[in-house]
Amino acid sequence: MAEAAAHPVAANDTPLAEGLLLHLDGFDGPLDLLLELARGQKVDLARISILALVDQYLVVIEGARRVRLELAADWLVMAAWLAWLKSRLLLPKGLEPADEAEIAAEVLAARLRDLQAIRAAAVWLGARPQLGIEVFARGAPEAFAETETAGITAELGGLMRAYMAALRRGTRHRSYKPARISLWGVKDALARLAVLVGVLPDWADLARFLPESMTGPLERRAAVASTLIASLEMAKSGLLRLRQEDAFGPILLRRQDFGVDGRTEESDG
Amino acid sequence: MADADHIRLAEALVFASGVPVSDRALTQALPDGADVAAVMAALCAQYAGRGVSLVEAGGGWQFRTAEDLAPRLKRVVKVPRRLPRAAMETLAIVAYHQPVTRAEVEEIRGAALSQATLDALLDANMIIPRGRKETPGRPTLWATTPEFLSHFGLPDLRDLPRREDLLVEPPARGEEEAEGT
Amino acid sequence: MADADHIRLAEALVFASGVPVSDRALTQALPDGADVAAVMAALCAQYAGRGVSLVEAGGGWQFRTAEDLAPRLKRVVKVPRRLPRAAMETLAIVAYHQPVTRAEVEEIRGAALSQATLDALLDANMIIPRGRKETPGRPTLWATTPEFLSHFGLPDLRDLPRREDLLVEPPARGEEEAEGT
Repeated sequence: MAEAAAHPVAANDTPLAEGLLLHLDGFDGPLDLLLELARGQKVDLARISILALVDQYLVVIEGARRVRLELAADWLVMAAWLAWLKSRLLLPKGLEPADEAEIAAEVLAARLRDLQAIRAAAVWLGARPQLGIEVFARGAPEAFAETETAGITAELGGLMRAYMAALRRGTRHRSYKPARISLWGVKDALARLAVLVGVLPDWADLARFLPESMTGPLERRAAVASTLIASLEMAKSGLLRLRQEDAFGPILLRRQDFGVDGRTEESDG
Repeated sequence: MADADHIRLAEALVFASGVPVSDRALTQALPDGADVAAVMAALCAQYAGRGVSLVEAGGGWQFRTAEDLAPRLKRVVKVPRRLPRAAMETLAIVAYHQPVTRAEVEEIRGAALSQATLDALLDANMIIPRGRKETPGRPTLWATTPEFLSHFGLPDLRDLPRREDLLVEPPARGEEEAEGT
Repeated sequence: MADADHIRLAEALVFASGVPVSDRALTQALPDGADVAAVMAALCAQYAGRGVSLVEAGGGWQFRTAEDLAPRLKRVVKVPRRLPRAAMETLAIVAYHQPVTRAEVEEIRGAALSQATLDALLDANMIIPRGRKETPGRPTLWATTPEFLSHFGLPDLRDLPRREDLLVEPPARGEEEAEGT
């Protein structure tokens, strides 16, 4: 099947790195990839296996990271979230964290169905005969009335297009200065977390551990991703605990209760 | 029975116009008491099977070349490029969820809305700002334009397929990708 | 006898064309061996007595509203003026940056602002002088009128779409603001 060949990620073996990379670039973000993987399961979207989906996604991301270290932040955030989801889904049913995860999984499945519906709508629209492409209106319309000089025709869309055109032209004349990008790395995040977690007595939102000076959405997303990875790293070594109430909700963290001092050697310096 | 003179007048009016002609404009143009619906039905029937057909789209009536002639006309007439996949999906979201903010569009697609996509939709006059949402920051709300309906030959937004109907038969992925590229 | 299919294609071609379609163009568009003269004669006959007629003029074929109907259509179709592009851009800048001087508009647009453009906006009652800027030369400050709002269906200037919703990557903001002062 063409479908199977196009998606080696579903196989058990390590996927071909090169094909994979090309693949990742072809997706419009993590949700797009997830939907493609879900459709690969070839069942009704209402009955997909979220666990299998998580595994497939993590395999793809792991493979991609091996070839290309810097991966867009949103791919990693989704990977971290899915890893969390998986760990909870594996817990015995009836436990509170397991139920939380069930709900989160349902939310994810619903989002995939929404995206699927929109994609179908886009295909439906695209298949319709479009004016000026498949069907054509009168090429030489005849205007009968004498031009009404009092009124003008203009709508908001035209005004917006005009504004954007003007701004673009205006900025073209200025000399180009590449914006300096300084992204908050995992190392930075580890150092900062180590200091801050020790100070906080109770659960605190991950967002509170981000550096204060972040100028744009890109910097912010990068900081969220590296702080999340850093917190996962620290949770793994037992330095702190992580919690998330609902899907896409705030991620909470706290110092591990007993025994371990949250401070690390680096942070003392 | 629709009056032959009324049919001629309606035909001339719609034929002459570059944009769809509304029922209201037709009512104004036709003599008092003319049955616009009957006139347009008769005119539709007269053009059935011809090289040009009468369609109801975007809030009015418009003559358009017959759909089946598309491949042969395309060889002669220069046609613009179709909207890329990201733009079509964004347009579909706006069509179904309007009025909708950019953040909501991005949430549903799970991807950022690029400047190129926004520009393409604005340039094609498919979407338009429609007020602000009364939430912090008062983000702009987007809606589809009458040209959107006219472009895709839809009489009304209600003629978009229902979500349930869309999900019944998932379209073959292969075709979709071929189109998107 | 002309082929019905050829007649349909010729009909669609003449309809969609922005200029009269010559016999040569028709010969090229129709399948080899099609008798263009017979096709066009048949098409002419189909439109005889209708609201629209096929006429040969200006070096080719085109559809025209039947002459007897033209006077009756005149009352209905209205063609309001379109604002030229420069005027729309200027109006948009005044709307977003008001009160603003002419020099500032020119700076943002990256192009000179002609008196004709200003006059067009003044005539259309879209902009109005609103005081003077207390800088050397005391240049006039421009603002939009209440008519501007009602024309674009905006309850208030605050309902203009947010700048950041139009531009995913705003053009170097710091610079621009520094210059605006």
